[in-house]
Amino acid sequence: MGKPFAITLDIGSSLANHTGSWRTERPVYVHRLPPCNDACPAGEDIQGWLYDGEAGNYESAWRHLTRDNPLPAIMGRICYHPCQTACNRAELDETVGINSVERFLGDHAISKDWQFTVEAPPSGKKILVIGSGPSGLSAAYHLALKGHQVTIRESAADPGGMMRYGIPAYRLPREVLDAEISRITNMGVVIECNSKVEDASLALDEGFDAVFLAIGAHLGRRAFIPAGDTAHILDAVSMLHMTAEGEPPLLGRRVVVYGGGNTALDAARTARRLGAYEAVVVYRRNRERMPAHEVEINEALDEGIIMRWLSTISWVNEGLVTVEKMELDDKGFPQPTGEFETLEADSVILALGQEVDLSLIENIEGVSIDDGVIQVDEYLMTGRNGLFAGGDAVPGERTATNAIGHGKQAARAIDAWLQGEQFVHAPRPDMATFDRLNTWYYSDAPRTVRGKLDAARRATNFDEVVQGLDEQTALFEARRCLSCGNCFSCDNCFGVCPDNAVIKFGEGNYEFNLDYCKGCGICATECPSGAIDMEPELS
Amino acid sequence: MSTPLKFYQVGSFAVGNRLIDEADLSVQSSTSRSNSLTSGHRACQGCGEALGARYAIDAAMAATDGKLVAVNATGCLEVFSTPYPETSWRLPWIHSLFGNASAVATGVAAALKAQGKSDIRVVAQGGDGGTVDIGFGPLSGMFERNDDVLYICYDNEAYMNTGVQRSGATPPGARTNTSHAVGEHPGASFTQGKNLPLIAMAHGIPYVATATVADLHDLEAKVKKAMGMRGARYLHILVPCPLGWGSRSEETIKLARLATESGLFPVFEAEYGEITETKKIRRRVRVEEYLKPQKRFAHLFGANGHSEMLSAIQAIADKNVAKFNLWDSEEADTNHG
Amino acid sequence: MAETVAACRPAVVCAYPISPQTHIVEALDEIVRLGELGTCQFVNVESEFSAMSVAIGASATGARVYTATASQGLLFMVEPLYNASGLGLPIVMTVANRAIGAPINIWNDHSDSMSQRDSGWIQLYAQDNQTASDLHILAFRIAEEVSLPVMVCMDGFVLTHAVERIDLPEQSEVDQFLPPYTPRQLLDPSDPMSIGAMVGPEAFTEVRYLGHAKQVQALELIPDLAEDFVKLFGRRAGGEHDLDGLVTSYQVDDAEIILVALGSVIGTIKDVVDEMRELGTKVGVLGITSFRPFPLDSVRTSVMHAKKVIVVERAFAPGIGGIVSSNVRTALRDTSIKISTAVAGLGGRPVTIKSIRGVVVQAIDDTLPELTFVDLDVELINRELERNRQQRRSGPMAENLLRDVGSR
Amino acid sequence: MFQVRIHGRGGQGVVTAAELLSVAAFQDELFAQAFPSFGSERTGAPVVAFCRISKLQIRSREPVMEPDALIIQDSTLLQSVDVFAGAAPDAFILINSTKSFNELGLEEFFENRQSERSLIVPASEIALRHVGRPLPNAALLGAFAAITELVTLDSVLNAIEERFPAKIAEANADAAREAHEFVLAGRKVAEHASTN
Repeated sequence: MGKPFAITLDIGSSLANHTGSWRTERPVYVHRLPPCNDACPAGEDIQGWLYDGEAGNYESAWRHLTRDNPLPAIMGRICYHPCQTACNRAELDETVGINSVERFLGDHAISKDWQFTVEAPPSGKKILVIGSGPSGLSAAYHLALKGHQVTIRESAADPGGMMRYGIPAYRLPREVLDAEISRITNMGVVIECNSKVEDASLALDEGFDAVFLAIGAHLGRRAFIPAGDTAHILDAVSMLHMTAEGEPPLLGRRVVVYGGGNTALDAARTARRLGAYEAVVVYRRNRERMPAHEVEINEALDEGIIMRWLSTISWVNEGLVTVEKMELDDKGFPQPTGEFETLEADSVILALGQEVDLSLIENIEGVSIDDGVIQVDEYLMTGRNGLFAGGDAVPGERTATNAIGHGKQAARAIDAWLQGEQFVHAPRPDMATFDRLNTWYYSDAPRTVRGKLDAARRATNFDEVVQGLDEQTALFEARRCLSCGNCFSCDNCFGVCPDNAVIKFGEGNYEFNLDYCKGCGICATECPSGAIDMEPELS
Repeated sequence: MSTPLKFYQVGSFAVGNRLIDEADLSVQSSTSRSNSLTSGHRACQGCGEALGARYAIDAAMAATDGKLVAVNATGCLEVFSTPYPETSWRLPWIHSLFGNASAVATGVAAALKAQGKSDIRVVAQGGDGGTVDIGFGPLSGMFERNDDVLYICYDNEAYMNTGVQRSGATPPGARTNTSHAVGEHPGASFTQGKNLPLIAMAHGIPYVATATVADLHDLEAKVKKAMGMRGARYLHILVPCPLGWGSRSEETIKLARLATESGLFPVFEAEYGEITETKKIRRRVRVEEYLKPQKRFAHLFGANGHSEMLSAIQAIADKNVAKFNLWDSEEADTNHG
Repeated sequence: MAETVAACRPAVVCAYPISPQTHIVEALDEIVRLGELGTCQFVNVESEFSAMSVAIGASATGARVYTATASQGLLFMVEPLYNASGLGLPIVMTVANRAIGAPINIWNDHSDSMSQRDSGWIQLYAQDNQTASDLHILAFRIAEEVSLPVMVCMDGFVLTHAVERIDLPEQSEVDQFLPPYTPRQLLDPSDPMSIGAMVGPEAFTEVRYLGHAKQVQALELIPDLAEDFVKLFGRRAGGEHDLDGLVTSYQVDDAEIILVALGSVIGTIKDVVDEMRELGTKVGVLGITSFRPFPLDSVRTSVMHAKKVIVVERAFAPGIGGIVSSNVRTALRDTSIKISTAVAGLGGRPVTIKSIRGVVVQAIDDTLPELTFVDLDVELINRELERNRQQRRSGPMAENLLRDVGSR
Repeated sequence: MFQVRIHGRGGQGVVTAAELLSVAAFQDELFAQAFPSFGSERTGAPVVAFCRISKLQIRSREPVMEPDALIIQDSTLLQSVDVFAGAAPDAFILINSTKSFNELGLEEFFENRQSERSLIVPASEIALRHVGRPLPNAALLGAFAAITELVTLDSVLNAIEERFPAKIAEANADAAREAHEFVLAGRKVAEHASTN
């Protein structure tokens, strides 16, 4: 006689009872679009590379990042990081310092001398990229990855475009710039400097299968300002260019900069570094309406740059500048007040925007120009077959990051066009909004503050202003990522199921066991990153 | 890589964490957890007791290297886990009666001692009815004799198995089928209630602790600690019941969390009658936030609700916060009006 | 008694005090503390409910368990009592038979164990202290063979507080008769199982039937074990007049009037039998040792030839009468034997030779009613009934009677 | 079969007396049965205990209704309890007292009884002297052995030794011996008187 009948049972026998039949809703794992990725003009999978970084896998993190952007060390310095502006964590404590982690990875890669590898077989196609700025380099990189042979023609003596001739060295050290450019040339991309292209159409006839115009906007906009003959006036673009070439102009002890953009601030800060003890920025509207980025403004103020908001220059003479006070009307436009003041100024720098040098396309039929920029279709192709354009030369926000995005898009479009196809964008997943997160599971962690050189020291040389993160703080910063809308292997779903209906196969690899899942929805509610949806059972 | 920043990506509140050492991982995050209460049981969707039981018994199994015997009081847990011909348990388990789990466990422990098998440990488990009401006498005896048993009470604050009737652990104002939400004083009465953790402490037993299904790491740590001790130990776990509380099945853990964050369910540890540790409230909330999602408290809200009862309940929470020193940072006060 | 139980080597003994059982567990506590039972655990519980619960847990964990109770205590453990038999746990318990209140009464009768006749437990009744002692040894063996719990019932005070010379069994003999306990089900991590499942309509009848089947199995087993017992100990566990371990038979074979009884009263009846046989009346007494399972065949075959059967009972079922009688009637169904019930010795009232003799004489004269209460104080009752007739608020019955007794 | 009934008060060792007597009987290879009048009597309350002694096995469990011997441990019971109920005319009667039958108001009752079967023993005094406490039972048993010759003094002494720790046993044994002596001495006096 065995065990007593019925009252005594063999363990675990309830597995025979498939409670999955109770379910009216089933859980499914989803991947949503994190706001950082959504906001990145270069289309980086930020949440993705941070995930690798969190585990300390810096190389895979860097390779993940450079799938989209070949210049992390550069962008980690000069990008205005819209990703951080969009970051969900801002609602919890402070945004994740994505930009600084990107810079850490970029610098780390340089120190480790990690290189890109081209897996695609040679396509036999030759492509000409005109201009070696961010969009040109980005396009060249992505085209090279696809096996195409890329030649870049650069009018200046050195590659980099505005990154070299517009952005002062204290924001972007040249060795970093050179390192990331040479990594691209190491892929087989040829850069021909001092070779200005006079006519883009000739290049097509020359036997290039496609041409990408990445010529940027290098002409300082001139505005008419009444001035005496002896007045010393120059524009910011040339001033920065000359400085970058090592032949800075003589500015005197008092400098007035006219304009409110980032370039204006770069010019003013550069002027200080060139020996001016007083640099005044004159701008017709107020601080709130200043186009320059908050960060830049703060750094400028830290360095003792003087701001004169709500002012226009009405007369420039030797050593003197007359400014008129302005006031904003209800639409926010500045209106004259008739009140005048004079400032002492040895020189006046105009930073009123840049224009595109359109000479090399003027007589190509089909290519239309409007509002001073080259018009392109959604695939960045001009009216001329095979002639594409991007960066500052086409409509859109004029930032390096945006330019890198253009480079990538152009490369994809060109690649598709070469195969007689049209590039199709992958559908965008739904947004990973903050309200989908279960923030209980994230512990509060203060954002690392980047160490800064003290302002005085900064003002007297071209050393880099903003310091990078060491490995530990970078890791710290990376781990503050909430992994919005994407699983980060926290095992919550595996743990919180009252029916053991989640199978865990290993890190980040889960599956719902629908034989037993009753569809209670706890896993979805408790998922920290909102990566589980409940969907009605199909009856 | 051993940096002190390990837990920042996600705090130690989630079940697992890919960034920490195997050794520091929770039992529930391990694919080799014992699943003492396995799939196929007949608990309601989102059952807090099923979850709490697996959390606790798996932890005890891990702590005793699988040398564990469980005694179960009559109640939901027993009924949904062992209806003939199937059982969901995967360890030696016995059910006797509603009120005698502690005494049966005493017998098991005595027999093991007599047989020189002291390496095999005993847990007794029951709901709040079987613990604070009908099983109270034997439990007190077990405490008084300091029998080598860990008694775990899964508190869902009413007799759910019999269809939601008031128990000695039913909170003031709560609607049950024997404390209807009608009349001048709807719901369960505002009496002093029966706080078994404190009563257990009064016995001076080696270990008493409270926990909830909302903080797995805390719960597992307490079970592990308890299994590291000998003598009578008591663990009181709050397990929300979607059926009896009238809450959404997916909010089981959320409600347990709000119960502690509101101060209505203090989480603490005591040894030999003295409180040794209290879990601080991280994000304090008003009791309304906890009560509102539960139909059993619906009559307190709305046009003809009972604001006076709400403030009375808030007063209870505030008293707990003060008494157990649950909350010490004013800044952390986000939702507390 | 304690020594005999000790000789059975229980691993766990649990106790809650209640007269007249207490001194047995008191003695066991001492034996355990002196280390004479090795690692045996003596658990002082806080109620009979827990006493039986502890026994259940210990037994399910493979320990040989003993406890003892009486009267109100037995009633307080009714719930776990049914549980123990339902789970088939071979617990052995002494019941020192005692009346049940109200009115509270600490003296002997069988109301307590009789109330649990349907609990699924095996019930053995001892006639004197020698059989009480021996039946415990037998009880453990039966319990563990069929895995059912066993009650050894002995009359409170009459036996529990009587001093007589008895032969205590040798430890070696007991060990030979009672091998170490090997349970059918066990709480063991190396072979885990769930015990005490919820069984619905689909199998409950079968579980219950198997409980009955085990009792029937015991019915066949007890005679064999009784024989083994004789071989080993040189005496019959049921007493010198034991027939088959189930019943005892004294002067029954040729008797025309046969008294049927349980427990210590049988001794007194035997004296009456001798006395009346000297006067030429053919009387005999059949003692029932195993009341559960009830030995229908043994009773029937022993008593078939009698003209009259008198069942002397120390308990009864209000509203109908004899409890044992109804079982005897079942045994004697479709016979012409006249069966009457004599309820005697309730709440400790002495059952005297005189009163038994009286009953038998009535039987001879055919004046014995089917149900009679021996030595009933009719006058006392009439007074109370009269009181009830006269006033609505007649007051507490027991106290009224006591007052009347005093006022005599 | 010889039936003994012992009267006394709770705390005077009445039940013990009955048990000792039965044990003494065992010693003399006799069957014996001792049991109290079952109850929850507390110290001071009237208590009764019984003892049956026989050459044959004893089966009856009824209380002793017609005693062949009565031991009355406390003479103050004479007023409150009918201690002599059912006693046969030739029953042995032992009363613990320092008073005489007359002083106890019993002369009529004892007039037509055999004087050698009715005896007053100052058992408490004897006990007080040896045991230090007025526990008359051992002494009375010594006297019982002498007066009934049903059990031997040695058996009584053995029973006492079995029951008590050495020291107390010794003291009680002495008390029993003295009471035994007391009876025999009294009998000699009586015989002497009758021969004159």
